[in-house]
Amino acid sequence: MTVIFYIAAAVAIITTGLALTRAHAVHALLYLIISLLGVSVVFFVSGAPFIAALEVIIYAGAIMVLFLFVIMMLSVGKANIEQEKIWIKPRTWVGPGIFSLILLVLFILLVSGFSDTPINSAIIAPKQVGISLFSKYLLGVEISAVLLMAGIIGAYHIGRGRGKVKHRFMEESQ
Amino acid sequence: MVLVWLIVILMGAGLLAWMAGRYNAMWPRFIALVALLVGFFMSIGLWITGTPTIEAGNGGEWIQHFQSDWIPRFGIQFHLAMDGLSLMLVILTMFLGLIAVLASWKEITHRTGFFHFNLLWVLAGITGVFLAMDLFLFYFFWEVMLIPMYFLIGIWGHEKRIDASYKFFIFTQAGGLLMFISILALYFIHGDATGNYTYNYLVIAENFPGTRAAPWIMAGFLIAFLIKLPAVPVHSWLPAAHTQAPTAGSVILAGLLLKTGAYGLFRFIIPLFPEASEAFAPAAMILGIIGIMYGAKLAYAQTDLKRLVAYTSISHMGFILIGIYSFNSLAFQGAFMQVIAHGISTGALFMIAGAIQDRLHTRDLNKMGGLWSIAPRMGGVTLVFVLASLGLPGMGNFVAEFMTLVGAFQVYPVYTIIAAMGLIVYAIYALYIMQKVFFGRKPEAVKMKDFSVREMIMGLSMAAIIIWLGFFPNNVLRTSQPTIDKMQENIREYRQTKELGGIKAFKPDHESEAGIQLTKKSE
Amino acid sequence: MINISLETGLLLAGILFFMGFLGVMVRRNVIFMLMSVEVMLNAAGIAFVMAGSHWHQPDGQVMFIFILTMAAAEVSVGLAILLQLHKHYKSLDADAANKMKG
Amino acid sequence: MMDWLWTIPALPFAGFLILALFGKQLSRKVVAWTGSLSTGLSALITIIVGISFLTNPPGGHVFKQILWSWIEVGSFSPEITLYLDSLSLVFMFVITFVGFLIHLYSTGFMVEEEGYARFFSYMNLFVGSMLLLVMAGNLVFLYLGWEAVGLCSYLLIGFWYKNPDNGYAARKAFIVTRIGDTLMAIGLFLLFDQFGTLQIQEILTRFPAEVAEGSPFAVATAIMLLGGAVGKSAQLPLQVWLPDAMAGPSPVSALIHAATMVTAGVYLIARTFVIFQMAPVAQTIVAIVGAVTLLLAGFSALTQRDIKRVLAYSTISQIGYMFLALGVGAWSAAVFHFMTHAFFKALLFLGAGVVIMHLHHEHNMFKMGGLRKSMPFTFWVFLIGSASLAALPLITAGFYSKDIILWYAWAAEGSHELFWLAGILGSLLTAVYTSRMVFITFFGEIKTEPHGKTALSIKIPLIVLAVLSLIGGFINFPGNFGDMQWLSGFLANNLPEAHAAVHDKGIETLFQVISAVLVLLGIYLAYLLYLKRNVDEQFSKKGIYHYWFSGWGFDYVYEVLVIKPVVWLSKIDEHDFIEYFYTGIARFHMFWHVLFSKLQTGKIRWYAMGIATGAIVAIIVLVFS
Repeated sequence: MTVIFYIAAAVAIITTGLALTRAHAVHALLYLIISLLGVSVVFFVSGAPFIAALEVIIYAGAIMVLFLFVIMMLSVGKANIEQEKIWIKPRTWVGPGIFSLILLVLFILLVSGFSDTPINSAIIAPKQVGISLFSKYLLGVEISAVLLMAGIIGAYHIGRGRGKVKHRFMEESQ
Repeated sequence: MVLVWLIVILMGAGLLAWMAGRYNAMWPRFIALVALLVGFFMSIGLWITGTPTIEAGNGGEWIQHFQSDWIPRFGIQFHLAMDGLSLMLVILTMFLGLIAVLASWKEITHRTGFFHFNLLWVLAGITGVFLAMDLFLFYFFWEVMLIPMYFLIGIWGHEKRIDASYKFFIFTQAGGLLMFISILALYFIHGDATGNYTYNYLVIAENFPGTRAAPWIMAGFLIAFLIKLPAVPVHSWLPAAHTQAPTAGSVILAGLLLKTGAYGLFRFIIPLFPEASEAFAPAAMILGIIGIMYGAKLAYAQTDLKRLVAYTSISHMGFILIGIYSFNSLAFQGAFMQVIAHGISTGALFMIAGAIQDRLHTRDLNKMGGLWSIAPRMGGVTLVFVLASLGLPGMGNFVAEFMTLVGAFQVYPVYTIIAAMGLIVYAIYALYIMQKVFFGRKPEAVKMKDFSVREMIMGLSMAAIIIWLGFFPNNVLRTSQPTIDKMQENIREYRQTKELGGIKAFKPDHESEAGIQLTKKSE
Repeated sequence: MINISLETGLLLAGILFFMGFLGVMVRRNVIFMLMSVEVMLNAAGIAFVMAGSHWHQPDGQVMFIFILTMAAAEVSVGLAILLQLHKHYKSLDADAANKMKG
Repeated sequence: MMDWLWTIPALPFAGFLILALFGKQLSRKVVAWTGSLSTGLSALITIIVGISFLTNPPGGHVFKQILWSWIEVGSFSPEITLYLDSLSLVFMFVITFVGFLIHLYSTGFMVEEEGYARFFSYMNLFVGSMLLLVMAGNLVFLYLGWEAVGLCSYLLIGFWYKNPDNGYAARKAFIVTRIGDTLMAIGLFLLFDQFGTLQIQEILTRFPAEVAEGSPFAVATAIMLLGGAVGKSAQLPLQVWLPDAMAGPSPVSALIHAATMVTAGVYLIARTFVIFQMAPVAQTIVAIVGAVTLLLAGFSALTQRDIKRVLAYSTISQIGYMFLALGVGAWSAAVFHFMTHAFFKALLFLGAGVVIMHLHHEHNMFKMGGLRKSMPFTFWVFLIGSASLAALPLITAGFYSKDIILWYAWAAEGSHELFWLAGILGSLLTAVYTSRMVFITFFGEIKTEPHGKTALSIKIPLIVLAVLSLIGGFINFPGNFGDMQWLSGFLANNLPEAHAAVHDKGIETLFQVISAVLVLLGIYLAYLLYLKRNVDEQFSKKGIYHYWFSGWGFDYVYEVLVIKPVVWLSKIDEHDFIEYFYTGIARFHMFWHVLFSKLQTGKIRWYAMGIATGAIVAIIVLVFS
């Protein structure tokens, strides 16, 4: 099973890397879905089957599909892809790359020596998660509900986009 | 309960005026006038009925007292009390409020409702400051008087009003916040030591120990009060605000707002921190002298009439500082008298400056001159207050300054002599005003009307009061005497304990929740 | 079931996180930036789940669920803004919208 | 009758109030009546009170009337107390009586001026305040009168306010005297600090017991009081304001700047004589001030071209004599000279006023001349006044009062021969400049033709004053004339008598002869110099003459040493340098504001980089350090 973990992790990392370097948004999205599936496998083998399922259903399913819809609505054409290629010239990767690398190294230094003992990945059943969620974290659930509600209303309100006024605080300047 | 009414009437009338202003520009004026007249006569009534209490009282008997819970959880009470000191100041508030309303009768034509709302709320805040005996409530009123004043300057002021209002707000707010920190420090230090978490000033004053933090706590209060007073290095907001404010605003600023600083020194600094105050006294003397001389010097250099008068205020406030930090009852009384007399005389000068600006549309002294020939009534009234300002005997200001100097001389002779030199400089700038405005040749183009009946009533009533104060100051002095005696007593007590080598000890006082500690003590 | 340490799990989370971060910094297209943010959120989720497994506690998974919820809300609003951006500027360039006012 | 004392100052104040509040509405006639009647009644009551004081003296020759308690804080409790003794009675008499005459004169003199009511209200205010000054029972109350007369002086010098020069002169007068006033106030602080009271009599009785003679405290107090006196009485070094004060109308010069206010310093020193007795150093300084002033002012008077300025310098010089008398301990002699001086100097100013009025406001003597024929009445009264000023022997009041001063300057204990020398030289000078003034104005060829007639209301006061200038001295004859020193005797009830070290009547007579000869010599000298030859023309621009003409250059020195620096100081810092500090704070924050807002690019990627940098720094600092 350890091998499966490593394979899935490698797949996730590689596909993520590919996703972030694509010029074509749909391609990137597809790579990202694969990456998410890989992560889902990682979850599964490390004893969180419920989360693995959620990862597939919500992340790879719902959210990515939302992305897909939006990309389709924007009808990305050839010109955009050419533009995108100019934007992701290798030169632009240098600075941010160094920063990210430094941060990664620092992170590794922070984490190393944290705990060598293997994860004894006994399965934590959905039941346990559910009990915890609706007892100890009940307030968090409520807040999440409110957040989702706010997200829905916000998305609707902003996305509606009719007329000049986007918002009563944000009148068009011209 | 009367005390609550004093504040509520003003606040209520303010709201009413705001609403009435939507329908008619005249109504707010009348509402404000009536409310202030009611307040004025109520406070005069308190003076008449309270006089026996004052004269019978042997220190600290309240004329009126009101106490109820406000936010009991944090030990905050709605606690008002009035003694002779605050009584006189409340009367002054109401009187100058009337003057302010009358002075803006013709001047303010734009948004009168909101104007009078702000005016009345400033006055309510000032009244509250003079009456509050709960530190939190005090801070609350301190802020109440600040914000409407900001609007008064910012909306109805003259050409540079925005800058002036910001400056005013930032300075006073900075002081206010420092004071609030000090109030919290008092609250917690007192609470930790006695287990009684309260903002009640009387309880804290009774039990507050001489901790090592006392100088720092005092500094918070002191900076707030010195900014309001103002003392010289922190006076910078005053000329701007006074110059740019509308007439009513200037009258209230100079006549009342500055006096809250002086009142704070009387009420809080000296009784709460006798030791730290005594250590600070020489510095305060120097600040006072610098204020007197530097303010007068700057006044003489100005060409803007209102700015000139503003600097004279700084100068006169120096006497208050000197009086208070001399720690004897003569100087205390002198400083208190200065509060009253200066309130009236400078209020009047601003009223006149406003009237001139209203007529000539300029404050530039070089564009005036020879106005006596066309406005003798105005000239006569101005003469009275200019003379009051230079400390002519027979006016209230002389009584104040002379008493201050005589009192201070006993403690700090050298400083007093330097301060007395200020009297010479006063003559220079005061006569300069008369010369520039009323004497000399009149520019051909200058035409204006003399004082109207309304303005004459204001001018003459203020002149009468200032002269009355000059010849019969005893009426006022007698009213404030018990409070001053009490202060004097505190200082003496403190000095005795200090001589005995003891520090004022903690008293785990459970009775002090009642809050009327001073009365009890006096028995 | 598996024989890996928490360190390894966190390493995976870290790598993914910083790849996402790199994406945010490099890409100018708002869609890609949003995707990168998703990657970062997901990486954070991995860290939680790994930690939860390490200590045999469900809390890590609960946190993941919260993150998931948040991500969903964020994406919905983010995509709505993206649509408006596109309508307004006719472009998906994040740097075009740098005036900080409507 | 004594209980009516309070009405004496109250009447002029009532007049002032009526005129100040309703003056505009009243006709000129009513104004004139109100103004002069209030003073006249006050004079009448003074005389009645005086008679009753003389015939039926109250215990200790002192009468006190407490009106009300003024300020009461602890031991500081000055009352509004009127205090009547021989000293204040003499002053009151002069103030009200001469004051009334001058009011009467003004009703005619000012008749064509605008601000008629204003003039009379100020004059009434002055008389009232001056009365308070001399009647005050405590020093704070005295200080009130002291400042109030200064105010009236200011207002009346600047009466013709349209000319800025008058305003300048008025302000100069007020501010210069204010310097003295402040010194006096410091003296009061010292006294209160020591005695815990400011009751004059209490201080005077306790002073010798509680303060050692010549102690620093006594000297300091005396010097401070002297400072006040010097300012008010225009003595060295604060004399500069009086010549300029002539900008006011002539009755003002007569009343305030000759007869009464300027002698307030004399009154103060006489009133607090004990303090000066206890501080011999200070008393000697008083004498020195007097002697030096009388000479300097005498020389200045010799060169003036403006008739009123001659009189002004002469006033300074004559007050110098009074100070000299005070300084040598001849208290009553000073008071005597004050009284006669009030008569003849008021007369001279009023006479000069008539001349000026009839010559179209011409002040320059050299444009007058020959008025003896065209204005005989004025000439004669002016001549009487001049004779009295020059101390023409035997027949004039000035002779008697000056003679006593000169005698004590020689003979008093603790005096010095130089004082006498200064006095005798001064009397020569007085004779010369007085005669010069008369010769130039009234003799010689006619240069300007006078116009108009002199009203009766102007003539009456002149006649009365002329008579008093002649016979006013007969109430106090010198010691060698027999024992007829009524005024000194009366004053001796409240003031100590002068102690002469020399009691030889022969020497006294000798000195009288010397001074009489010198006076006649002075007149002859003036006749030679100014009538026969016109010396002024030859010297007018030269050296010391010019120096004298400008009052010994005091004005110039003060201009350079005091006024210029003060004005410079105030103008360089007009905008308050502290302001720059706060503006600086604002600028500082503005600078960083501009700088940091550059970072706010609006680019999200830029912010992400910022976060990365911040994270790196934070981790390195927090974890790996």
